[in-house]
Amino acid sequence: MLTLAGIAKRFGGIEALTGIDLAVPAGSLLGLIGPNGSGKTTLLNVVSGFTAPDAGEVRIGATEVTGWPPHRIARLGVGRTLQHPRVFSRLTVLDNIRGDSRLSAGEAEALLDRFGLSAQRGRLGDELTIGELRRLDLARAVARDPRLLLLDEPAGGLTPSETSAMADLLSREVLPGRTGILIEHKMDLIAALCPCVVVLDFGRRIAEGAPSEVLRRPEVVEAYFGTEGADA
Amino acid sequence: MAHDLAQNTVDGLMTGSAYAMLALGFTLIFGVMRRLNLSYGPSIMIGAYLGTLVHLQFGMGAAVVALVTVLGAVAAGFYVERLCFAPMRGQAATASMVASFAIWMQLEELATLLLPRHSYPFPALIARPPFEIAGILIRADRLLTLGAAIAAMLALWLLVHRSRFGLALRATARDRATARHLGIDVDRIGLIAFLGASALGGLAGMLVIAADQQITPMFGMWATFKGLVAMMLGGLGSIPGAVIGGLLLGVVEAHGQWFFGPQLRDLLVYALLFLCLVLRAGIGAGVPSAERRI
Amino acid sequence: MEPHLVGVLTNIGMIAFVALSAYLLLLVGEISFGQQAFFGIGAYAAGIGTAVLDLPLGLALAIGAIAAAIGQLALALPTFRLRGLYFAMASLAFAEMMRIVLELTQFQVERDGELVGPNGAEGFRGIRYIFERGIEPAEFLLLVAALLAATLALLAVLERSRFGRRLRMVGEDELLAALSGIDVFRTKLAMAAAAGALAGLGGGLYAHASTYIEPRLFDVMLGVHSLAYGLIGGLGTALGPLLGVGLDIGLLESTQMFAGYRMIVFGGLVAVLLIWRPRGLLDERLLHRLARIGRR
Amino acid sequence: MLDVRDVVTAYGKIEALKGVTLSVAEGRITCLLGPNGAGKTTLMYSIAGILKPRRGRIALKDREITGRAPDQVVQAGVALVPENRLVFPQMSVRENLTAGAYLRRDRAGIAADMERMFQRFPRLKEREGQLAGTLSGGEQQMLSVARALMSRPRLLLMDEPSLGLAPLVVEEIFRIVTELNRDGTTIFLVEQNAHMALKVAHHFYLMEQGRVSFSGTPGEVEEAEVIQRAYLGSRRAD
Repeated sequence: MLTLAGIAKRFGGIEALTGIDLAVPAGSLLGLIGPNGSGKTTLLNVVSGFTAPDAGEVRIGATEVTGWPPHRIARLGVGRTLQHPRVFSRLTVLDNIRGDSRLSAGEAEALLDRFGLSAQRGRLGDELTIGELRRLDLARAVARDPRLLLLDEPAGGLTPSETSAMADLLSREVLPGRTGILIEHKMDLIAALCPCVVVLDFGRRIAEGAPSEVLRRPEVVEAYFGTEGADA
Repeated sequence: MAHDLAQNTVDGLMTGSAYAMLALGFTLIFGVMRRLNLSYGPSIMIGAYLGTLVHLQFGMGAAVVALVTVLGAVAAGFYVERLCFAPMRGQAATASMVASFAIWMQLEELATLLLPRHSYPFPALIARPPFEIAGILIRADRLLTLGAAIAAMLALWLLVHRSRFGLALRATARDRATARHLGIDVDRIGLIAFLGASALGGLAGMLVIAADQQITPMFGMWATFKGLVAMMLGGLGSIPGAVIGGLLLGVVEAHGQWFFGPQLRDLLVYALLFLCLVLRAGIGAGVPSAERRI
Repeated sequence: MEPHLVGVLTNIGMIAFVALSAYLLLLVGEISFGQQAFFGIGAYAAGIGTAVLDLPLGLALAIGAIAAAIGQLALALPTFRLRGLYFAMASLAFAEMMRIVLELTQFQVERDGELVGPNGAEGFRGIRYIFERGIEPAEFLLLVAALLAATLALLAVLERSRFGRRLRMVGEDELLAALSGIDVFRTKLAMAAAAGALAGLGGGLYAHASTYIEPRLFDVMLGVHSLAYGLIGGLGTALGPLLGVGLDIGLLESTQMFAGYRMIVFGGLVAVLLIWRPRGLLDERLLHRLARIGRR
Repeated sequence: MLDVRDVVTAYGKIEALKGVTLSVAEGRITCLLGPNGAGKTTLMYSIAGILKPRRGRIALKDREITGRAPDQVVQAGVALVPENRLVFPQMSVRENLTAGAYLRRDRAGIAADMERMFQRFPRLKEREGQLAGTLSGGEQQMLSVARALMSRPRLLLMDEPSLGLAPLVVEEIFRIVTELNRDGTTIFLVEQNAHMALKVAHHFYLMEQGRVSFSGTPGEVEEAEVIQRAYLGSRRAD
């Protein structure tokens, strides 16, 4: 469904991504983890067209989309949420969901209902809490019924109970029938939702496998916690 | 023909030196605040009108008139900064720009309320006939403007690159947040830069008006446009760029006027400005404008 | 109706078009200091239509609107990838160029033993269509009002539509809009064409109401006013710019209130409003609140 | 040295700090751990005066600095080494250091401190006249630390100094942190690199969801479990 081959990106003197190969089969959710600054969000930006890679190829289905502008990629059926969720603060929550889609007001309200935002439908976008923002961001990403979802820390800043509600929401309303990439620091969420994770460190792929197994690997632990080699 | 070209070029450099000073003022404000002050010319004009008033009412001489002009421009600049820039730090840069345009209209009307006739005499700084060097006519007061522009550029460059204040100025221009981490009061730095720019503009305006020996309410728009075009030609936000942009504008205008007449000259200048904006490149130092700050 | 009042209302109606054109661009997040140019292009093109080419008024107004739309597209194509300050400055430079071009435009023909048509900086005399046809000022006001009402109705429908949401999305956050599959650049180009057409239509009406136009009328002061009307009146609805025009022309200019101080009041008003209500009196928040009350 | 009591800091409606209480002992290295979005940087900014707390109080040696402007906080003796280093790339190394001493007026003292920085960071001495933007990530981090020290702080706040640096460089940074502390600087450190941080810290706090959820001394408690909780999420769900 989504195939990345040899993706590389430099910002000034810093190699943000180096030779990333990745394949997400249709219908599965790939977890993307790694310490801060390891290149996870940059990778999503490459897929969604905000950042043109210096080298490599992005394919969605059979279509090569490398270097396409974001709106064309979105129209191909790609939905994206943002690490720091943004909303249209001058539109109501309902209109945020309807956006440029062809959803009728009724359909949009049904969608809000499924995401637990019915009560907020008439509010302006900037009157929401972080939990509501995350859900709105997610609802907007699925409003156009995308085939591929790119989720950037959907549980970031949420309390434990909000996080488990988010996990329910993801597995109930968002993920069925879709392919996706999930960036998340909360490993419970990754373990619950992703059969397979890829670990990035310094813009390189350092591990891949089932979450429970990968998280035990020494190179992954080291990437997260730093070297123990100093006195070892 | 060769003589005409030489004379035009010299005339252009003389006029261009005034443009360069105006562009330096714009650059100082834009460099630190990343904002355009469209009221720049009109606030200089307020200073010049106050100077003229002092001249007409009390018969003061050139020195006092010059001082009043500069101080008036600084006072008007203070008003503009407090109303259009200080309260809008959190908003988009365009909010300040539009507000400063609104204040432009205010200041222009204020000037005509102070002195309602279309034009008034302004005392000359140097009242002596032009002299000739190698067949080229040179006016002493224009030469003074050129000298002042060079001095202003050097002084500004030294201030920015060699003083403690200049360091804070550059830090603020580069990265306001980090400058604050280091304990720099960025709002105060901005205000001081703004007032400095107004003083520089007042000086430039005074030299231009004294050379013309008259002032009209059109001066505000003239000064804003010339300063802006010169800064943009120079590539937005660099000190040498502003000076080169100003001199270049003067020379292009002088030749344009000679060969095509005043209307096509202006058309040429606006077309040049438009092109610079579209290509987002100044002629100044050949560096893309977005990358360069003070 | 009293002739003075007819004149003021006609004026408000015509200027409303150029204010609406600046408003449409503000909706998609672009600040233009150059809408006067398209008002001017419309005025000249429509004036040439009736006075020189002897076309009917409707056709001439349409030509004016189309010419202005093309002009605005010519500005937008190379500049809409610039943001904020750069676009505003480019629009100003473009408008000044257009004004000088109008000053250089000579296109006179002899009609009834008299030269009519644009005569450079001397201006363009003899756009006498409505006088020759014996159209009363009140009737002309009716025409202006009808066209304005039709425009506002169209905009009202548009703003409630999917396309209306698309505009506000582009205006607030281009990145987020692109994430929703919106082609930001093309949306803005469409708005530019519409804005040019509206300004051109207003200009065409203006040329016929005043019979005489000159390049100097289309200077930057007109552009700033057009922009300010939306920012004063509010960007939440197309009625915002209309309110702005009404306040300025209806209140400040025609009643001679603050005579001699009008610009001081107007300029100060704009600056203070930009601090206090950055999106004008009738902003999105107020309209939203009104809509909530209305629903109850 | 530093006392933070019930501090609440919000962005609009969203409270990033929901009543944080902690203290930093003089002459010690105190470390703040926690997952992304826990509010660590917000706390740093609240102390440094960049953000104004909505409630609570922050005191430095019994002197209240809550809500003071950043320049007053620097004046009071607090310097921040910001996340991502944030050196001025278009200024030389020397100019960056001078900017760090902006609030000081003693020219001789500044010159002496500059020499001291060059002794401590010989790499910076070699690159004295070079533009900071041309330095490597590790060198920029050293410059950022040295720049903060130029204000002669009594308390040094460090926000993720190891972020994006190679392991060897991280070790060097932590060696410097220890040295600075040995020379008398109190340090309050935010870190992702828990192992490294816990190796140098005298005391640590764990922050989650805008609150301090754990406080302890490294080695004393089940470190592994705490870190696990902070970064990889608890396993109690299954």
